[in-house]
Amino acid sequence: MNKEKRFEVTDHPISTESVIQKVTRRECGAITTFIGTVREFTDGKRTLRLEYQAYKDMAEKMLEQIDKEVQEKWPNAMSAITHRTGTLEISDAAVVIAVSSPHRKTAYEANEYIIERIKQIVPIWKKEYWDDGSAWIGDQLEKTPYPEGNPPKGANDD
Amino acid sequence: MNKEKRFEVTDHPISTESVIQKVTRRECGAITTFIGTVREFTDGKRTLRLEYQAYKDMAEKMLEQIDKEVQEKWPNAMSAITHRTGTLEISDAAVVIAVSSPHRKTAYEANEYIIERIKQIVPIWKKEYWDDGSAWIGDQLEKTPYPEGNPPKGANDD
Amino acid sequence: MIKILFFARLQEEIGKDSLNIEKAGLTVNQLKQWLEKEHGLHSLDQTMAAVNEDYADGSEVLKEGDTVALIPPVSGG
Amino acid sequence: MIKILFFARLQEEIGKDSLNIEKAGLTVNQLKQWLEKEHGLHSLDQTMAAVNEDYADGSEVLKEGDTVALIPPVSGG
Repeated sequence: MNKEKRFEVTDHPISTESVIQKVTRRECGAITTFIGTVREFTDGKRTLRLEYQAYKDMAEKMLEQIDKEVQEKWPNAMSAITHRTGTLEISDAAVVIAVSSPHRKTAYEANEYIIERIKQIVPIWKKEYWDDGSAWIGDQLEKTPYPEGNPPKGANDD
Repeated sequence: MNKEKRFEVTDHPISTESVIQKVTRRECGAITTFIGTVREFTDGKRTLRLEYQAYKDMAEKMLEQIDKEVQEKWPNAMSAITHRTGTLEISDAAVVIAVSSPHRKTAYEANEYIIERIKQIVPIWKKEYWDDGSAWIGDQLEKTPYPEGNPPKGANDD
Repeated sequence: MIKILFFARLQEEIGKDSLNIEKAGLTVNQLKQWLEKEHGLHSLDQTMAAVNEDYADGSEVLKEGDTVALIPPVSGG
Repeated sequence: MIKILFFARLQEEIGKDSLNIEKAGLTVNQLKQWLEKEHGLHSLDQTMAAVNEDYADGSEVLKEGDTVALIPPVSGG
Protein backbone atom coordinates (compact mmCIF):
# COMPACT_ATOMS: atom_id res chain seq x y z
CA MET A 1 0.00 0.00 0.00
CA ASN A 2 1.47 3.31 -1.08
CA LYS A 3 1.32 5.62 1.93
CA GLU A 4 1.51 8.67 -0.29
CA LYS A 5 -1.55 7.81 -2.38
CA ARG A 6 -4.25 10.06 -1.01
CA PHE A 7 -7.16 8.46 -2.90
CA GLU A 8 -7.14 4.74 -2.74
CA VAL A 9 -9.28 1.65 -3.19
CA THR A 10 -7.76 -1.34 -1.44
CA ASP A 11 -8.67 -4.86 -0.38
CA HIS A 12 -6.69 -4.50 2.85
CA PRO A 13 -8.04 -3.33 6.22
CA ILE A 14 -7.84 0.45 6.52
CA SER A 15 -5.63 2.13 9.09
CA THR A 16 -7.42 5.28 10.21
CA GLU A 17 -4.18 6.69 11.60
CA SER A 18 -2.45 6.33 8.25
CA VAL A 19 -5.27 8.18 6.45
CA ILE A 20 -5.09 10.93 9.08
CA GLN A 21 -1.32 11.21 8.65
CA LYS A 22 -1.75 11.94 4.96
CA VAL A 23 -3.60 15.20 5.72
CA THR A 24 -1.71 16.34 8.83
CA ARG A 25 -0.03 19.70 8.14
CA ARG A 26 1.50 22.48 10.22
CA GLU A 27 -1.03 24.96 8.86
CA CYS A 28 -4.06 22.94 9.94
CA GLY A 29 -5.85 23.26 13.25
CA ALA A 30 -8.64 20.79 12.57
CA ILE A 31 -8.83 17.29 11.18
CA THR A 32 -12.15 15.52 10.76
CA THR A 33 -12.51 11.89 9.88
CA PHE A 34 -15.47 9.84 8.80
CA ILE A 35 -15.38 6.07 9.17
CA GLY A 36 -18.15 4.15 7.49
CA THR A 37 -18.50 0.86 9.35
CA VAL A 38 -20.52 -2.27 8.67
CA ARG A 39 -23.70 -1.99 10.73
CA GLU A 40 -25.35 -5.12 12.04
CA PHE A 41 -28.98 -4.06 11.66
CA THR A 42 -30.58 -2.04 8.87
CA ASP A 43 -34.32 -1.44 9.09
CA GLY A 44 -34.56 -4.31 11.59
CA LYS A 45 -32.84 -6.79 9.29
CA ARG A 46 -29.63 -8.41 10.47
CA THR A 47 -26.62 -8.16 8.21
CA LEU A 48 -24.11 -11.01 8.50
CA ARG A 49 -21.38 -9.47 6.35
CA LEU A 50 -20.88 -7.28 3.31
CA GLU A 51 -18.97 -7.67 0.10
CA TYR A 52 -17.71 -4.57 -1.67
CA GLN A 53 -16.74 -4.61 -5.32
CA ALA A 54 -15.14 -1.67 -7.14
CA TYR A 55 -14.21 -0.59 -10.60
CA LYS A 56 -10.92 0.24 -8.97
CA ASP A 57 -9.20 2.50 -11.51
CA MET A 58 -12.30 4.55 -12.19
CA ALA A 59 -13.20 4.65 -8.49
CA GLU A 60 -9.82 6.17 -7.61
CA LYS A 61 -10.24 8.61 -10.48
CA MET A 62 -13.66 9.64 -9.16
CA LEU A 63 -12.22 10.09 -5.65
CA GLU A 64 -9.69 12.45 -7.20
CA GLN A 65 -12.50 14.25 -8.99
CA ILE A 66 -14.31 14.71 -5.68
CA ASP A 67 -11.10 16.14 -4.27
CA LYS A 68 -11.03 18.67 -7.13
CA GLU A 69 -14.58 19.68 -6.25
CA VAL A 70 -13.53 20.07 -2.61
CA GLN A 71 -10.54 22.20 -3.60
CA GLU A 72 -12.84 24.52 -5.52
CA LYS A 73 -15.33 24.87 -2.68
CA TRP A 74 -12.84 24.90 0.22
CA PRO A 75 -9.38 25.90 -1.07
CA ASN A 76 -7.81 25.42 2.38
CA ALA A 77 -8.99 21.84 2.81
CA MET A 78 -6.82 18.81 2.18
CA SER A 79 -8.39 15.38 2.01
CA ALA A 80 -7.49 11.70 1.86
CA ILE A 81 -9.89 8.85 1.20
CA THR A 82 -9.46 5.10 1.39
CA HIS A 83 -12.26 2.73 0.42
CA ARG A 84 -12.00 -0.97 1.09
CA THR A 85 -13.22 -3.82 -1.12
CA GLY A 86 -13.76 -7.52 -0.51
CA THR A 87 -15.56 -9.19 2.39
CA LEU A 88 -16.18 -7.08 5.48
CA GLU A 89 -17.47 -8.19 8.86
CA ILE A 90 -19.62 -6.19 11.30
CA SER A 91 -17.81 -3.06 12.56
CA ASP A 92 -15.12 -3.26 9.85
CA ALA A 93 -14.36 0.09 8.21
CA ALA A 94 -15.53 0.28 4.60
CA VAL A 95 -14.36 3.83 4.03
CA VAL A 96 -12.20 6.34 5.88
CA ILE A 97 -12.26 10.02 4.91
CA ALA A 98 -9.89 12.52 6.52
CA VAL A 99 -9.99 16.27 5.93
CA SER A 100 -7.66 18.84 7.41
CA SER A 101 -8.08 22.60 7.33
CA PRO A 102 -6.93 25.64 9.27
CA HIS A 103 -10.39 26.05 10.86
CA ARG A 104 -12.89 23.44 11.90
CA LYS A 105 -16.03 24.46 10.01
CA THR A 106 -14.41 23.67 6.68
CA ALA A 107 -13.15 20.31 7.92
CA TYR A 108 -16.68 19.23 8.89
CA GLU A 109 -18.37 20.57 5.77
CA ALA A 110 -15.87 19.20 3.29
CA ASN A 111 -15.86 15.80 4.99
CA GLU A 112 -19.64 15.47 4.80
CA TYR A 113 -19.60 16.65 1.20
CA ILE A 114 -17.13 13.91 0.33
CA ILE A 115 -19.18 11.04 1.75
CA GLU A 116 -22.30 12.33 -0.03
CA ARG A 117 -20.43 12.46 -3.31
CA ILE A 118 -18.90 9.01 -2.82
CA LYS A 119 -22.40 7.61 -2.50
CA GLN A 120 -23.36 9.31 -5.75
CA ILE A 121 -20.54 8.91 -8.24
CA VAL A 122 -17.88 6.42 -7.15
CA PRO A 123 -18.26 3.03 -8.89
CA ILE A 124 -18.28 0.82 -5.81
CA TRP A 125 -21.06 -1.64 -4.98
CA LYS A 126 -21.98 -3.51 -1.86
CA LYS A 127 -23.66 -6.85 -1.54
CA GLU A 128 -25.44 -7.57 1.71
CA TYR A 129 -25.57 -11.06 3.15
CA TRP A 130 -28.47 -11.97 5.47
CA ASP A 131 -29.64 -15.20 7.08
CA ASP A 132 -32.03 -15.72 4.20
CA GLY A 133 -30.10 -14.53 1.20
CA SER A 134 -28.05 -11.78 -0.31
CA ALA A 135 -28.44 -8.87 -2.71
CA TRP A 136 -26.49 -6.17 -4.41
CA ILE A 137 -27.65 -2.88 -2.90
CA GLY A 138 -28.61 0.03 -5.09
CA ASP A 139 -30.99 -1.47 -7.61
CA GLN A 140 -33.69 -2.38 -5.11
CA LEU A 141 -33.67 1.05 -3.58
CA GLU A 142 -33.97 2.68 -6.99
CA LYS A 143 -31.17 5.02 -6.20
CA THR A 144 -29.41 6.44 -9.18
CA PRO A 145 -25.91 7.77 -9.36
CA TYR A 146 -25.59 11.49 -9.74
CA PRO A 147 -22.47 12.28 -11.70
CA GLU A 148 -22.52 16.04 -11.65
CA GLY A 149 -23.52 19.07 -9.65
CA ASN A 150 -24.32 19.30 -5.99
CA PRO A 151 -25.67 16.42 -3.95
CA PRO A 152 -29.46 16.44 -3.71
CA LYS A 153 -30.91 17.28 -0.31
CA GLY A 154 -31.87 14.33 1.84
CA ALA A 155 -29.77 11.79 -0.02
CA ASN A 156 -29.67 8.26 1.36
CA ASP A 157 -28.59 8.32 4.99
CA ASP A 158 -26.65 5.08 5.35
CA MET B 1 -4.74 5.77 31.24
CA ASN B 2 -8.07 4.08 31.76
CA LYS B 3 -9.23 2.83 28.37
CA GLU B 4 -12.79 2.66 29.55
CA LYS B 5 -13.01 6.29 30.60
CA ARG B 6 -14.94 7.96 27.80
CA PHE B 7 -14.39 11.55 28.97
CA GLU B 8 -10.86 12.27 29.90
CA VAL B 9 -8.36 15.05 30.47
CA THR B 10 -4.81 13.76 30.28
CA ASP B 11 -1.26 15.06 30.04
CA HIS B 12 -0.28 12.20 27.72
CA PRO B 13 -0.36 12.24 23.91
CA ILE B 14 -3.77 11.16 22.62
CA SER B 15 -4.22 8.00 20.59
CA THR B 16 -6.98 8.69 18.07
CA GLU B 17 -7.48 4.95 17.53
CA SER B 18 -8.11 4.39 21.22
CA VAL B 19 -10.74 7.15 21.33
CA ILE B 20 -12.40 5.64 18.25
CA GLN B 21 -12.41 2.18 19.84
CA LYS B 22 -14.40 3.49 22.79
CA VAL B 23 -17.38 4.29 20.55
CA THR B 24 -17.17 1.41 18.07
CA ARG B 25 -20.35 -0.67 18.29
CA ARG B 26 -22.10 -3.29 16.15
CA GLU B 27 -25.13 -1.04 15.78
CA CYS B 28 -23.20 1.89 14.37
CA GLY B 29 -22.56 2.52 10.71
CA ALA B 30 -20.80 5.84 11.08
CA ILE B 31 -18.01 7.18 13.26
CA THR B 32 -16.86 10.77 13.01
CA THR B 33 -13.81 12.12 14.73
CA PHE B 34 -12.57 15.64 15.27
CA ILE B 35 -8.93 16.23 16.04
CA GLY B 36 -7.98 19.72 17.16
CA THR B 37 -4.32 20.20 16.33
CA VAL B 38 -1.84 22.94 17.14
CA ARG B 39 -1.74 25.27 14.15
CA GLU B 40 1.48 27.11 13.30
CA PHE B 41 -0.03 30.38 12.10
CA THR B 42 -3.05 32.25 13.49
CA ASP B 43 -3.93 35.54 11.84
CA GLY B 44 -0.45 35.67 10.35
CA LYS B 45 1.29 35.24 13.69
CA ARG B 46 3.55 32.25 14.20
CA THR B 47 2.87 30.02 17.18
CA LEU B 48 5.90 28.21 18.60
CA ARG B 49 4.00 25.93 20.99
CA LEU B 50 0.97 25.89 23.26
CA GLU B 51 0.44 25.12 26.88
CA TYR B 52 -2.93 23.80 28.02
CA GLN B 53 -4.03 23.96 31.62
CA ALA B 54 -7.22 22.36 32.93
CA TYR B 55 -9.33 22.28 36.05
CA LYS B 56 -9.20 18.55 35.47
CA ASP B 57 -12.00 17.21 37.67
CA MET B 58 -14.48 19.86 36.63
CA ALA B 59 -13.40 19.61 32.99
CA GLU B 60 -14.15 15.88 32.93
CA LYS B 61 -17.47 16.57 34.64
CA MET B 62 -18.33 19.18 31.99
CA LEU B 63 -17.40 16.73 29.22
CA GLU B 64 -19.87 14.31 30.79
CA GLN B 65 -22.47 17.07 30.91
CA ILE B 66 -21.95 17.72 27.20
CA ASP B 67 -22.47 14.00 26.63
CA LYS B 68 -25.80 14.24 28.48
CA GLU B 69 -26.83 17.08 26.19
CA VAL B 70 -25.83 14.97 23.18
CA GLN B 71 -27.84 12.00 24.48
CA GLU B 72 -30.91 14.21 24.74
CA LYS B 73 -30.53 15.64 21.26
CA TRP B 74 -29.29 12.48 19.50
CA PRO B 75 -30.29 9.41 21.56
CA ASN B 76 -28.49 7.04 19.15
CA ALA B 77 -25.15 8.78 19.39
CA MET B 78 -22.29 7.57 21.56
CA SER B 79 -19.32 9.82 22.17
CA ALA B 80 -15.84 9.79 23.67
CA ILE B 81 -13.66 12.83 24.26
CA THR B 82 -10.03 13.17 25.32
CA HIS B 83 -8.44 16.56 25.90
CA ARG B 84 -4.74 16.92 26.47
CA THR B 85 -2.96 19.29 28.82
CA GLY B 86 0.64 20.41 29.16
CA THR B 87 3.00 21.60 26.46
CA LEU B 88 2.02 20.83 22.86
CA GLU B 89 4.09 21.30 19.72
CA ILE B 90 2.83 22.19 16.24
CA SER B 91 0.52 19.47 14.83
CA ASP B 92 0.06 17.76 18.23
CA ALA B 93 -3.55 16.84 18.98
CA ALA B 94 -5.09 18.93 21.76
CA VAL B 95 -8.48 17.24 21.65
CA VAL B 96 -9.97 14.17 20.00
CA ILE B 97 -13.74 13.72 19.80
CA ALA B 98 -15.27 10.51 18.44
CA VAL B 99 -18.98 9.99 17.86
CA SER B 100 -20.63 6.83 16.58
CA SER B 101 -24.21 6.45 15.45
CA PRO B 102 -26.27 4.18 13.21
CA HIS B 103 -26.46 6.87 10.51
CA ARG B 104 -23.94 9.46 9.45
CA LYS B 105 -25.88 12.72 9.78
CA THR B 106 -26.11 12.33 13.55
CA ALA B 107 -22.42 11.50 13.83
CA TYR B 108 -21.44 14.74 12.08
CA GLU B 109 -23.92 16.95 13.90
CA ALA B 110 -23.23 15.61 17.37
CA ASN B 111 -19.49 15.84 16.83
CA GLU B 112 -19.65 19.49 15.80
CA TYR B 113 -21.98 20.25 18.70
CA ILE B 114 -19.43 18.77 21.11
CA ILE B 115 -16.49 20.89 19.96
CA GLU B 116 -18.63 24.04 20.10
CA ARG B 117 -19.67 23.22 23.66
CA ILE B 118 -16.12 22.36 24.73
CA LYS B 119 -15.06 25.84 23.65
CA GLN B 120 -17.89 27.31 25.73
CA ILE B 121 -18.06 25.48 29.03
CA VAL B 122 -15.09 23.22 29.68
CA PRO B 123 -12.56 24.79 32.08
CA ILE B 124 -9.44 24.40 29.97
CA TRP B 125 -7.15 27.26 28.97
CA LYS B 126 -4.43 27.63 26.41
CA LYS B 127 -1.37 29.81 26.51
CA GLU B 128 0.21 30.68 23.21
CA TYR B 129 3.96 31.13 22.88
CA TRP B 130 5.27 33.34 20.10
CA ASP B 131 8.74 34.66 19.20
CA ASP B 132 7.99 37.84 21.09
CA GLY B 133 6.07 36.65 24.09
CA SER B 134 3.18 34.58 25.35
CA ALA B 135 -0.39 35.03 26.52
CA TRP B 136 -3.31 33.14 27.91
CA ILE B 137 -5.99 33.07 25.21
CA GLY B 138 -9.55 33.97 25.99
CA ASP B 139 -9.29 37.25 27.84
CA GLN B 140 -7.85 39.24 24.99
CA LEU B 141 -10.51 38.04 22.61
CA GLU B 142 -13.23 38.96 25.07
CA LYS B 143 -14.85 35.59 24.65
CA THR B 144 -17.02 34.52 27.51
CA PRO B 145 -17.93 31.02 28.53
CA TYR B 146 -21.49 30.05 27.93
CA PRO B 147 -22.57 27.55 30.54
CA GLU B 148 -26.09 26.75 29.42
CA GLY B 149 -28.37 26.43 26.45
CA ASN B 150 -27.44 26.12 22.82
CA PRO B 151 -24.22 27.43 21.38
CA PRO B 152 -24.58 30.88 19.85
CA LYS B 153 -24.39 31.03 16.08
CA GLY B 154 -21.00 31.90 14.68
CA ALA B 155 -19.01 30.99 17.76
CA ASN B 156 -15.26 31.29 17.52
CA ASP B 157 -13.92 29.22 14.66
CA ASP B 158 -10.55 28.05 15.95
CA MET C 1 -12.68 -4.11 -30.61
CA ILE C 2 -14.66 -2.74 -27.67
CA LYS C 3 -14.16 -4.06 -24.14
CA ILE C 4 -17.24 -4.16 -21.91
CA LEU C 5 -16.91 -4.42 -18.11
CA PHE C 6 -19.64 -5.78 -15.85
CA PHE C 7 -19.98 -5.24 -12.11
CA ALA C 8 -22.20 -6.26 -9.20
CA ARG C 9 -25.64 -7.52 -10.25
CA LEU C 10 -24.81 -7.33 -13.97
CA GLN C 11 -21.66 -9.38 -13.52
CA GLU C 12 -23.68 -12.12 -11.83
CA GLU C 13 -26.46 -11.92 -14.42
CA ILE C 14 -24.16 -12.32 -17.41
CA GLY C 15 -21.76 -14.65 -15.59
CA LYS C 16 -18.55 -12.87 -16.53
CA ASP C 17 -16.71 -9.66 -15.69
CA SER C 18 -15.88 -8.59 -19.23
CA LEU C 19 -16.68 -9.17 -22.87
CA ASN C 20 -14.82 -8.16 -26.03
CA ILE C 21 -16.97 -7.37 -29.05
CA GLU C 22 -16.60 -5.79 -32.49
CA LYS C 23 -19.13 -2.98 -32.09
CA ALA C 24 -17.25 0.26 -32.77
CA GLY C 25 -19.67 2.81 -34.22
CA LEU C 26 -22.59 1.97 -31.94
CA THR C 27 -23.74 4.52 -29.40
CA VAL C 28 -23.73 3.65 -25.71
CA ASN C 29 -27.51 3.30 -25.81
CA GLN C 30 -27.38 1.04 -28.85
CA LEU C 31 -24.80 -1.12 -27.09
CA LYS C 32 -27.11 -1.44 -24.07
CA GLN C 33 -29.99 -2.48 -26.31
CA TRP C 34 -27.77 -5.06 -28.00
CA LEU C 35 -26.72 -6.46 -24.59
CA GLU C 36 -30.33 -6.68 -23.46
CA LYS C 37 -31.32 -8.51 -26.61
CA GLU C 38 -28.31 -10.77 -27.13
CA HIS C 39 -27.29 -11.45 -23.50
CA GLY C 40 -30.60 -11.13 -21.68
CA LEU C 41 -29.45 -8.37 -19.31
CA HIS C 42 -32.25 -6.48 -17.56
CA SER C 43 -32.99 -2.81 -16.88
CA LEU C 44 -29.96 -1.39 -18.60
CA ASP C 45 -31.95 1.80 -19.17
CA GLN C 46 -31.40 2.50 -15.45
CA THR C 47 -27.72 1.70 -15.73
CA MET C 48 -25.10 4.38 -16.24
CA ALA C 49 -22.16 3.77 -18.51
CA ALA C 50 -18.57 4.92 -18.40
CA VAL C 51 -16.32 5.08 -21.44
CA ASN C 52 -12.61 4.91 -20.64
CA GLU C 53 -13.32 5.60 -16.93
CA ASP C 54 -15.52 8.66 -17.43
CA TYR C 55 -19.30 8.74 -17.20
CA ALA C 56 -20.72 8.89 -20.72
CA ASP C 57 -23.99 9.97 -22.30
CA GLY C 58 -26.13 7.39 -24.04
CA SER C 59 -25.49 9.19 -27.32
CA GLU C 60 -21.70 8.81 -27.15
CA VAL C 61 -20.37 6.88 -30.14
CA LEU C 62 -17.98 4.05 -29.31
CA LYS C 63 -14.59 3.98 -30.96
CA GLU C 64 -12.24 1.10 -31.65
CA GLY C 65 -10.28 0.33 -28.44
CA ASP C 66 -12.78 1.90 -26.04
CA THR C 67 -13.52 0.31 -22.68
CA VAL C 68 -17.17 0.59 -21.72
CA ALA C 69 -18.20 -0.10 -18.13
CA LEU C 70 -21.82 -0.62 -17.19
CA ILE C 71 -22.36 1.09 -13.85
CA PRO C 72 -25.45 0.00 -11.93
CA PRO C 73 -26.52 2.39 -9.15
CA VAL C 74 -23.51 2.66 -6.85
CA SER C 75 -23.59 1.82 -3.14
CA GLY C 76 -20.14 2.58 -1.79
CA GLY C 77 -19.43 4.46 1.42
CA MET D 1 -12.74 27.37 55.48
CA ILE D 2 -13.20 28.07 51.76
CA LYS D 3 -10.71 26.88 49.17
CA ILE D 4 -10.19 29.12 46.13
CA LEU D 5 -8.62 27.78 42.94
CA PHE D 6 -6.86 29.96 40.37
CA PHE D 7 -6.12 29.10 36.75
CA ALA D 8 -4.40 30.54 33.69
CA ARG D 9 -3.97 34.33 33.81
CA LEU D 10 -5.31 34.58 37.36
CA GLN D 11 -2.90 31.95 38.62
CA GLU D 12 0.02 33.92 37.22
CA GLU D 13 -1.38 37.20 38.51
CA ILE D 14 -1.77 36.01 42.10
CA GLY D 15 1.28 33.76 41.95
CA LYS D 16 -0.36 30.65 43.38
CA ASP D 17 -2.87 28.00 42.33
CA SER D 18 -4.99 28.03 45.48
CA LEU D 19 -5.79 29.93 48.61
CA ASN D 20 -7.59 28.89 51.80
CA ILE D 21 -9.61 31.59 53.54
CA GLU D 22 -12.21 31.90 56.27
CA LYS D 23 -14.99 33.53 54.27
CA ALA D 24 -18.03 31.29 54.57
CA GLY D 25 -21.16 33.44 54.32
CA LEU D 26 -19.91 35.68 51.52
CA THR D 27 -21.56 35.48 48.12
CA VAL D 28 -19.48 34.61 45.07
CA ASN D 29 -19.59 38.25 43.97
CA GLN D 30 -18.50 39.47 47.39
CA LEU D 31 -15.61 37.02 47.33
CA LYS D 32 -14.53 38.37 43.93
CA GLN D 33 -14.63 41.93 45.23
CA TRP D 34 -12.56 40.90 48.24
CA LEU D 35 -9.98 39.22 45.97
CA GLU D 36 -9.76 42.31 43.77
CA LYS D 37 -9.24 44.54 46.79
CA GLU D 38 -6.97 42.35 48.92
CA HIS D 39 -5.00 40.50 46.24
CA GLY D 40 -5.02 43.00 43.37
CA LEU D 41 -6.68 40.67 40.86
CA HIS D 42 -8.17 42.38 37.79
CA SER D 43 -11.43 42.10 35.88
CA LEU D 44 -13.03 39.45 38.05
CA ASP D 45 -16.43 40.77 36.95
CA GLN D 46 -15.77 39.05 33.60
CA THR D 47 -14.68 35.87 35.34
CA MET D 48 -17.08 32.99 35.91
CA ALA D 49 -16.98 31.04 39.13
CA ALA D 50 -17.62 27.42 39.94
CA VAL D 51 -18.57 26.15 43.37
CA ASN D 52 -17.72 22.51 43.97
CA GLU D 53 -17.18 21.95 40.24
CA ASP D 54 -20.46 23.50 39.05
CA TYR D 55 -20.86 26.93 37.51
CA ALA D 56 -22.37 29.26 40.12
CA ASP D 57 -24.27 32.54 40.13
CA GLY D 58 -22.69 35.59 41.69
CA SER D 59 -25.39 35.55 44.32
CA GLU D 60 -24.59 32.04 45.57
CA VAL D 61 -23.65 32.05 49.26
CA LEU D 62 -20.47 30.18 50.14
CA LYS D 63 -20.61 27.51 52.82
CA GLU D 64 -17.88 26.14 55.03
CA GLY D 65 -15.86 23.55 53.08
CA ASP D 66 -16.79 24.84 49.62
CA THR D 67 -14.23 24.90 46.82
CA VAL D 68 -14.56 27.98 44.63
CA ALA D 69 -12.81 28.06 41.28
CA LEU D 70 -12.38 31.28 39.34
CA ILE D 71 -12.88 30.47 35.66
CA PRO D 72 -11.54 33.02 33.21
CA PRO D 73 -12.91 32.72 29.67
CA VAL D 74 -12.05 29.21 28.57
CA SER D 75 -10.02 28.38 25.47
CA GLY D 76 -9.90 24.60 25.24
CA GLY D 77 -10.48 22.60 22.09
